[in-house]
Amino acid sequence: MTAQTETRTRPVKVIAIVCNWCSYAGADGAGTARLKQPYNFRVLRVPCTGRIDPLLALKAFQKGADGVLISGCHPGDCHYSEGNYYARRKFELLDRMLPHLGVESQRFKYTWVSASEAARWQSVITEFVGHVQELGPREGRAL
Amino acid sequence: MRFLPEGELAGLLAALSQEAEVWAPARRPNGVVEFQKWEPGTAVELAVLLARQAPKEMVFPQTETYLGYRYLMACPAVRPETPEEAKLELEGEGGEVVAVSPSVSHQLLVVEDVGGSSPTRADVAGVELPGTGARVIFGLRPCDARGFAQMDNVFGGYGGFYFDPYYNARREVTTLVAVACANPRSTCFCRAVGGSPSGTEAVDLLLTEVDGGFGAEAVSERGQRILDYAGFREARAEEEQAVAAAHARAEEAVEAPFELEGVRENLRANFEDARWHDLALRCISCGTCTYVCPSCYCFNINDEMVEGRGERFRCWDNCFNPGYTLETSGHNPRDAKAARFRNRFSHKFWYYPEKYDSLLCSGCGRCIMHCPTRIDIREVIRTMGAPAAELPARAEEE
Amino acid sequence: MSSTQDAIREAAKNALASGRVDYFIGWTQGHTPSEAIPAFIRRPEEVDRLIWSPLCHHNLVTFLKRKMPDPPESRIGVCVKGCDSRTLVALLQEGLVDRERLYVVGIPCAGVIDKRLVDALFTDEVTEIDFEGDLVTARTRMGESKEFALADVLLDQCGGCYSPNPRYADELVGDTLPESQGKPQFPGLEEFEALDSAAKDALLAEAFSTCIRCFACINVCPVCYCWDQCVNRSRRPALVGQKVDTKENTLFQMVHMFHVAGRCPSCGACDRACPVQIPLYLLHRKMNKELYEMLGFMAGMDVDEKPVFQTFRIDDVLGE
Amino acid sequence: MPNTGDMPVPESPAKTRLTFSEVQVGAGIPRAGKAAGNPYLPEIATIVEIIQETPNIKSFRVRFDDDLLQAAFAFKPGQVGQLGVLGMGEATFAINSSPSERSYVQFSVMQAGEVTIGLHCLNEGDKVGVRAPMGRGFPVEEWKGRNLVYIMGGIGAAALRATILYTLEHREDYGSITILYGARTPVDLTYQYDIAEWESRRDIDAVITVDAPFPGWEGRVGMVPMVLEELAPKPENTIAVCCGPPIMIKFTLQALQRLEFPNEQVYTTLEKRMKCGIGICGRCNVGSKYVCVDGPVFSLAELKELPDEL
Repeated sequence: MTAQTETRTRPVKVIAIVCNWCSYAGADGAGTARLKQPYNFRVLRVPCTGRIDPLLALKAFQKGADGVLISGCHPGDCHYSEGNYYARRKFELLDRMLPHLGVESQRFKYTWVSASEAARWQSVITEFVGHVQELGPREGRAL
Repeated sequence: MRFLPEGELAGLLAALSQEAEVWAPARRPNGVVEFQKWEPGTAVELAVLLARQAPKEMVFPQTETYLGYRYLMACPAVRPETPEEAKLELEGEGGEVVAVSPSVSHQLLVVEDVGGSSPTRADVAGVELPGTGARVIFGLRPCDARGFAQMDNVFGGYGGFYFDPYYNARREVTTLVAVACANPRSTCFCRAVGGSPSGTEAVDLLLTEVDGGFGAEAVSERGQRILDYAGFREARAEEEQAVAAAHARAEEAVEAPFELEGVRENLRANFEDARWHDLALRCISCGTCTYVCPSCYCFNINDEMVEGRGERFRCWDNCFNPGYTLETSGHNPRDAKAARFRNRFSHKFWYYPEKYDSLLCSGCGRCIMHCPTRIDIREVIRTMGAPAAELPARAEEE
Repeated sequence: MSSTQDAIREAAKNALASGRVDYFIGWTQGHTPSEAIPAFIRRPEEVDRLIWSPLCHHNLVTFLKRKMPDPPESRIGVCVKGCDSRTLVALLQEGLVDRERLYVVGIPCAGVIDKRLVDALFTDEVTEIDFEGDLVTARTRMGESKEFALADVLLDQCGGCYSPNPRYADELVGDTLPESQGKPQFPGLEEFEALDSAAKDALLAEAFSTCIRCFACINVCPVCYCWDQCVNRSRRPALVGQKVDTKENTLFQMVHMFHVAGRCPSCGACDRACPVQIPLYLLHRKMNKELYEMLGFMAGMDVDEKPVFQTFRIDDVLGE
Repeated sequence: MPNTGDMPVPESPAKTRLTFSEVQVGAGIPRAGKAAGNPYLPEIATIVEIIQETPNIKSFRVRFDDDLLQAAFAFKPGQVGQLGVLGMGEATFAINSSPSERSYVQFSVMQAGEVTIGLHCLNEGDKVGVRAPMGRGFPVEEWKGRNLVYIMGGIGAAALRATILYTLEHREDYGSITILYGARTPVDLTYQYDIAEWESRRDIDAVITVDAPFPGWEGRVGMVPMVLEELAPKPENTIAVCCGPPIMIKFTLQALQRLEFPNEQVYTTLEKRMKCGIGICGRCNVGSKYVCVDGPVFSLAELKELPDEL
């Protein structure tokens, strides 16, 4: 196997930045319910998606993440009332800009998963990791 | 004097590049002229007087790694092996294990050779750096070369300080082939600081562009050896005259906008003067002037680590950075923009001269050309380097 | 043009003489007649140093942001062009400058020139630039001279400017210019947008590989105000690497871009300040275009508006 | 304009093989500095003991992993060292063990910034990097035969402890010795183990004070500068050495002035942000002096010569 095909096939690394109140609980629920999920993502828990600076996603890409998923409470359900409304604007811009910064759009996603939606978490993360795996590892990029 | 016909220039560069890595000013795709590694076919840009940045990067790279290290978790839950086994494994990878901490923190600390330009621990005695083969910097200007002479004092450890192994390892294998300035810019002021458009300080070989080629004068033994290149011939009398005339013309074209006499004493006397604040109003406190300067040398040392693996490195820093002097307590001796502004000019014309009996400015004028608000070092020295009595009056004092 | 210049001088003189301001910021001639630089005028009799010409590209709002005024509580008079005023409005929207301490002289601006375009026409140093109507004459140190049309050397963002007239001013000098109607233009992006992902990446990598991290782009930016707390420099947390290599430089520039989102009107100050000519306008203008298409938002248009990222609408049609 | 891009490269430039790079440039660029070696690389040392001095100050006793180095390690009282954790960076701390202590080197660290937090996370047995000694110590040789007054506040004691221990070990060389040490509360007094000894010794005067009354504190109460004026040491043949927070230094120097101490007889040690520690990187300058090599110890007379930029 040549070095190149080896990197193509190595499992991708995905970072999921989730809010404490909904998506983390949802992911936790998926684990507790033993729903089958990909193994190659890491969860970062933050108090609220409103707190996530686009810098965190950019830095994840720069330091070798192949995909970044951001997930919070559904609009209207934010534990802090409105954090995710601010987040929505921020990440929409990030989502629109990333393709121009050398990151394919399938490598970034922001979505909403509530604490009770373990099954939704399973499908979101499985689908996302699947897309990223199709694109393969990011290597030799400016960001 | 020897003479290099214009058609032989590429040949000379080719011959030099067989012996050493040649760096010469060339255009980047965006039109900016920078020192780049020369290869046959690279167009050398000598028409633009000054490359965007002085070639100090060749001996003092913007980022230089001191050492690499890594921590390995030896926690039984994560890695089943004992510290001894982990140590063996690391030795197999080529890292030199210098320390194994006990089971409390479950971490192995490995200091490793990161390759590239950093001296490994084995190098500490001899300072033989990998990646520092012979180099020629071609087409730099006498002021650029003078910047090297000024940095040599600092990194060479003059005045009883330490000798810098990184800088000197590169500096000692670097040959400077300067080209005298034919057409100085309005921002040039080398004559005011004791230099000349055809100066030879720190230069190994000085070329002077005249019709049909270059007059060549060796300054050092290395320069002398470069003259062995077969393309050189003895200069004719009229060529020697043309070279002398070119030097005189350039000399004439450079203004000497201030008197050096007394500047140091006056800067000291004017240290608290309110005019520093007036001059600094325009400053945006970026570091452009220091990074394009041939002799600004301040740096920072940082540690960065990702996934247990990290490096300690130095990178250029500058006195306009608000964090430059920020102490852990939160106190910053140079918190005000004006204080940082004052430091740069005082360093060049007062602090450094007091330590090394020379100036930390070679008059290239890059700081004026590249400053986003065109702060003029000549104006600053004219104003603050003048005796207090002669200073132009300030509004509030009237 | 000269009448505008006279009006600026008059406004500065009045503001200084009446004690309304401690100093007045305008433009003056630099070390050669080919440069205009920011001028800080303290006395009414010095106002004749002030000039107005298409060379006056500096965005003087930069000198109002935190830690710039000296002493910090100075009352300041300042000249703003159309795009400059939008950065001032952005600062006012967030309460980052005190309106009471400012005296703002607004200047309708028909465009400023891009000195880099002029420099590129000569190998020698351009030391003199004259304007006569729409004709520009540039002369070099060795006496070479060329003439060309003003429109050919304007900054690309000045053609089709959406806000030639100041959006905020205490006093307006000169005649207001016709405002362009319809959608705002984001020029110079077509070529970039047409590239595929890998080519965009290569373009950015080449551009950022030359970055020397001098912080000129950040410090000259009127709406980038964290100053000594800048996350790009902070070691606690150490989020942005301090090594100068393409990867870290790219992150550094991205961080700057995202942190001014919603305040940046693409005035281009960063682009002009860059000593290594990184095309910073590309990123900022592209971001503003996306913001416009996303929410119809343009930065710094109205003092009473809320900045786009400090507010939201429940019915924003975004994402899923 | 010469433009080598358009020019043909001669067929065989190798006809002249140049030899310039063989010329050694030792002579042109003299290595004027101290011994070669790499002053930037830390020596790895192991923490042998950690003493929790106050709630936010820990003392680290470290031992170089290289036994020869440990045995040969010598320094002057008042000198400093760079102590660091690989991955977190380095910072400058005073070496505060006695110069005669051969088995370990002690640093005291107050938790404040990025490096100090990293250090406070370490355990006994963990590895640190040390670059020491650096700078200029106190001129303890010159002080022989004179009276000494040590004036310290809070963590400032760390900078003077080595000097105190040294002069106590050479007690017969000095006249009277007075130690005035103050802290905000009794809890903030470092080196309790030393204090007990100092107070019990009859050949020195140890005055310990806290800023304000504190439950259970039966000792002296009062700010250091005020207590100093009450003690009123005579300036004749006496050296005053002070170190502490900037505000304390300021008032102490004023008090010493009122007590008519000449500037030459007052010493202090400066804190500055330092990186290289060897007089190159440029950030710790006060005027043309680098605190890392020309200091950190300065007499007040020397400080008066420097620009006011502390």
